[in-house]
Amino acid sequence: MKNKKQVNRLNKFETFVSKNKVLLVLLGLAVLIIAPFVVPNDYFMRVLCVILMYCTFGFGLNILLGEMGLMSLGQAGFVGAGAFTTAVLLTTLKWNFIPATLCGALVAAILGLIIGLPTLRLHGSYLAIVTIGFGEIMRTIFLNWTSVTGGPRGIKSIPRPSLFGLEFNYANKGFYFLIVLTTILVGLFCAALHKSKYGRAFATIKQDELAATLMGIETTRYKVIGFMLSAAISGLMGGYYAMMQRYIDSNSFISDMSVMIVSCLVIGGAGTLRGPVLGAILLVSFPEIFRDLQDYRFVFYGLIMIIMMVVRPAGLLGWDSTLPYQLPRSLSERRMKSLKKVQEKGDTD
Amino acid sequence: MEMLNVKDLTIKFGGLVAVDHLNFNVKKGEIVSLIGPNGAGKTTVFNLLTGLYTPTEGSIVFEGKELSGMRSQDIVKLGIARTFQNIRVYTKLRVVENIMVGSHIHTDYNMLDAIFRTKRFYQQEKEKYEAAMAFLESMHFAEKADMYAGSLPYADMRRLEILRAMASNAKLLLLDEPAAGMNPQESEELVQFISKIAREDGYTILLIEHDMNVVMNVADRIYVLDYGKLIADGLPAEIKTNPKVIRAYLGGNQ
Amino acid sequence: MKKTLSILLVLVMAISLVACQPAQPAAPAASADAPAADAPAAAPAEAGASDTIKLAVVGPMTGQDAEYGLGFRQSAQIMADKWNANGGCLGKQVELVVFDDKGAPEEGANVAEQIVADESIVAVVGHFSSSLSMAAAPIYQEHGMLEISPCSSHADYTGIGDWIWRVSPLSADEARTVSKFVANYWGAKKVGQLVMNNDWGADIAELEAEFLKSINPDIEVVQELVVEGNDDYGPVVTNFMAAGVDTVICDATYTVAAPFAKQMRLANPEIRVVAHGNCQVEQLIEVLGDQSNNFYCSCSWSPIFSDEETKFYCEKYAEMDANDTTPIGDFVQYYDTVGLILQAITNCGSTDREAIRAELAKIEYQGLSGLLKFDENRDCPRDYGMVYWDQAQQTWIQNTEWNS
Amino acid sequence: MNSTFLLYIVDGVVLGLIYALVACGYSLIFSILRIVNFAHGSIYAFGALMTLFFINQGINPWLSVLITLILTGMLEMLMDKVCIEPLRKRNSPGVSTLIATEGYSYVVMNMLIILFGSGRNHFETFYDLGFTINIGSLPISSTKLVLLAISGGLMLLMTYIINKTHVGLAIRAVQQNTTSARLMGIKVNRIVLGTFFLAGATAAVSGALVAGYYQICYPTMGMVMGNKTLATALLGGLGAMHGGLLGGIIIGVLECIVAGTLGATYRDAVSFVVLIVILIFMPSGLFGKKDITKV
Repeated sequence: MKNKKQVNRLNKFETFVSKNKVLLVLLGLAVLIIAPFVVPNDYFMRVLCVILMYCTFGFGLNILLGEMGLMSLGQAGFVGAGAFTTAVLLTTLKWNFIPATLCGALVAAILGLIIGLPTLRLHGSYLAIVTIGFGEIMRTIFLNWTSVTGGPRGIKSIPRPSLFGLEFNYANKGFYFLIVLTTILVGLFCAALHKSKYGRAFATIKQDELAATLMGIETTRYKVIGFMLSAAISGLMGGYYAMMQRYIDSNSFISDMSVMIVSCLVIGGAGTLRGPVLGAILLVSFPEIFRDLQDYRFVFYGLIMIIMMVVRPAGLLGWDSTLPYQLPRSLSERRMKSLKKVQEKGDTD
Repeated sequence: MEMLNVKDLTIKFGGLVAVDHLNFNVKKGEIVSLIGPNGAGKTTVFNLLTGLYTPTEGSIVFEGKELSGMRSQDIVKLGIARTFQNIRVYTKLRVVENIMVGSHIHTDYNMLDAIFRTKRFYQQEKEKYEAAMAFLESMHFAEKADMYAGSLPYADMRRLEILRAMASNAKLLLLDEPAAGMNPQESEELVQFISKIAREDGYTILLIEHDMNVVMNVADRIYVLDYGKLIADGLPAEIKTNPKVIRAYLGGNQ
Repeated sequence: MKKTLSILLVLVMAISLVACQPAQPAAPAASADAPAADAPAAAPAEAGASDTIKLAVVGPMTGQDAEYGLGFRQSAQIMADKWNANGGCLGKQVELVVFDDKGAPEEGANVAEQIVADESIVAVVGHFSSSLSMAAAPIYQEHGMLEISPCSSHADYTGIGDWIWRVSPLSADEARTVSKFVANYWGAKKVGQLVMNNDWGADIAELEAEFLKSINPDIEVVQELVVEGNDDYGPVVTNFMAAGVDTVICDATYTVAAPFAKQMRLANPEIRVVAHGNCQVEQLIEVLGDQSNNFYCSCSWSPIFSDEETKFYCEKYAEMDANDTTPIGDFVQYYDTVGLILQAITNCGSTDREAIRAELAKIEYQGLSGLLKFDENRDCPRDYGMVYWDQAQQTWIQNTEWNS
Repeated sequence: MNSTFLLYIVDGVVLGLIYALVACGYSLIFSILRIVNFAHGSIYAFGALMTLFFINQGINPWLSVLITLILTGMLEMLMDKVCIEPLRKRNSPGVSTLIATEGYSYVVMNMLIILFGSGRNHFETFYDLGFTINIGSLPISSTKLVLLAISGGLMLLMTYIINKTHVGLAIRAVQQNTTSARLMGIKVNRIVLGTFFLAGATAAVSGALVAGYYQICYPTMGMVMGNKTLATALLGGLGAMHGGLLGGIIIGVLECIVAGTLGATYRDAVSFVVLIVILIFMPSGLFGKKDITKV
């Protein structure tokens, strides 16, 4: 089916990425740190911020789609909920940005619970369509709840984040590093979750939910946890989006944003943390680079989505990688130790 | 006192009575086998025992506790684990991870421990990993520990599924046609394996099986089901010569 | 075939990785191998003393409102050519740098960052819709870039800062004109308001309800909120018919007003329908077909004006425009805004932004759409007339007739 | 008051019919491939605009609908060849098919914007017979009746093809189990392509009918309609054509009632609120087959 040469070229790319994973992460961190000082103007800084945001949205969705195979096409609803909550807390109640964004994440998480519960028995396309519905319902709420979200007028002059009087904005690169810090924290959170019993439980739900139930795993509880975590991360970053944009109304959170988040994750490689990073870089910088393609820009955007999916359905750095089997370092050391111990026990008795 | 006691177990799907007033019991440490022609309702009995279906009538008592109506997850926590007719092993996870998933309900640390990598997290993970490795080691499975379960041969997958069921500290194992699709040499190994875990490790086993020589060599007692009704029970020797059983299987001329 | 595809793909990825991470310490932002010329913003920033006066013209050149973008660009170019024809401004040629904000708020902010980075740009003519202008204005204000919006009518737009000006039609002016027209000229008793649920629609509907009540307290007003995107106005028409409405004011763009008017006129042929400047577009006539007769619009300019500058503009526009659309009020706004800025630069004799801003405060510029004079909060109040269509021809009604 | 309520219901039924007609395309493709075709909204708009294009060339409206029907069918078959078949061959995860169809939807919609401009175009109702009949006090215009006739007829034709004809039997066989169908000698690829053609044809006809009914068509008309008809198809139970009809009418009537009473600004969310409420009680829609968990 797949012709040999083409497969191993992408394999090479994947092997290249995963072999010197540590090197790439360090290089990435270096780029992240020196980028703001080298970049000529705020425009590129802003593009980097948007890339980091979509990368975090990708991490959030990965918990649902990558880990548990639950398709959510309504992430823009969670982002919007977080953004509006933070905006209201910042503008009317004059809260500091840290409690405001955390509150935004909390509100989004509660919404995740509300949408999670009724849809637990749904699978695949049914769940995808219901989550689209959730996105549309949230957009209608943003448009019509005038007393809170400002309705059609939206919320304007949302202040930049500031701590003890020091304002984080593009000029002093504060805002950028704030987003970098949040993205890294979310990334570590997702990695920690993946390499624990929760990660394994999510994998069992993705592959065979019935067997998981008959092994005592509370699949319902984990799915709700997944929805809440994914919503919280989207809501948290939604707050930063509001502070970056400084003016939000209901048509900042339309379904195009949800499709963009899903595309970043799937084209990058669902089920991994490196996937959303690559997906975000590609899909955010693409429209900026081909800015003067005018009308044809979106046509190319569509074509890229099609070509990527046809060439590499599992995503460029996909989860079920076709890499030759390779022992992860952490497991191998423990195994050596335990084998040695067993041998000693064997010799003694 | 029996470990498992089933009285008048019945389930109807619309008009069809899949299991009709079934009575049987399993004592601790015993290997009991449930046999019968295809469609006799054997797997339905397993589904009833594990809470997948709720019985229309009758009761299932396990170590004094009534099971019918309980959620599958709670039943597993009580100590009943099962395998499946068509293998449901997690092919994309490693063998050792499959075992650790089996013991998931006994890994007690919460999400905060996982996120902040507390001592309790490392201690629990290490303990569970060591237990899984020791477990695999004792079953001569250790060298395959880090392979993806998907790349195991068929018989090994079968055994992995049984090992996973054992890993959830189950007292009663419900094995659903473990020898299906196995060549004689493999089923011979399976017989050794089952009798070893029953005799040495003290597991109680309820076995559904078609392969007669596996049943005859392994089972202490046998119940024979036909069209959801119990038509015979007793020692393997008796069952072998029982005319009703033969007719049920070979379809003699009533 | 697939092999070439993947090579192309990897190439695209490589370029995108390189181009978007301008962080190589060596190459400046305009890294050599970035394929398409990046936005001119990447040109090295030098003082405004270049040999041309650069104005940024921003609008939705692609996306849903692309049909307007082309008209803005051409109208601005006509004014620029007019100035360049007689010696340019302050002896320098006028150069228009066009930016596309795709009609999406996030893009609006992106483009604003690009413009602000180019010191050689003297002022910005732009952002068409309110949500984009609101998203971009804080960036211009932060960097002290003069922004004059031809069309955005968000109530608290100029409130963002003293660098933010606008020539756009003010909701208050249009609301007063339409209310007076409906109450005095038509003497309507029961008025229906079809309100498109965006910031412009909500504002103008509120103002109109107040004006109508102040002019004639026993006028009954029935409001129906609608959303763009679905063309079924059955329930709205039913509600208006049930309320026995004799006049309907459309606080909406033509994309909502046209299908509504068609369905409303099916139910009640003599219903009087009036809309605002943003419906004075050719597609309205095309969509309404024969039902466009006596469809009224408030506006400050119409292509049928007989004055000689309108003739010049319409003639130049016809020359330039490929798919021969007649120009609309919003195009003229861009035309006037460019003229206003160039006039202000000439008056104060320098391209220094502070000087231009000071000049704007006191300038009086006779544009096509009326006398432009900024009030204290940087808006341009104007009086409006009405126009109505008959056999696809516009007829102008001077506002003196009903303003008494 | 009750006459306005009746008017809402009449509008609602007509709207419901339109939704059911467009939802047909979703059900057809879902029933055979278990995937949701997210490009359906853009293809529906493509059908409307191409019909208008041919009418403007002076071709008789009915003939131009026929030509567009074939063109749109081919567009949908092209989509299958380009986006869905390569993924189906490698039985890749469902989500990549979703992204591929979403990408195709972007391509089609933006090509339409480039070719036809993003403005609204007038679309003359080619099926207005001019008379209006009154049932009781309710005026029902001829366009509504013709719309009722055509969409009802099309639905019946579809159900007839699926349930009664030989081709329909083959389609249902492929639905149940592609491999065994192939073993029975059914040319699965041809059946799948045929189903895509059928879905494209329904999209074209519904595009032309709806554009004619509202007398307006534009490249982005498929966006909101696409979402709502997705809810309709799911409400009726994806894969059940007749379910879509009932689902459509329920959503249409409720939407018009909410639009009339609460205000038309809430109407976009109604279809999905109804869907979520019903799915809580019937997880596979009104008529969807409830798949029992077999161990």
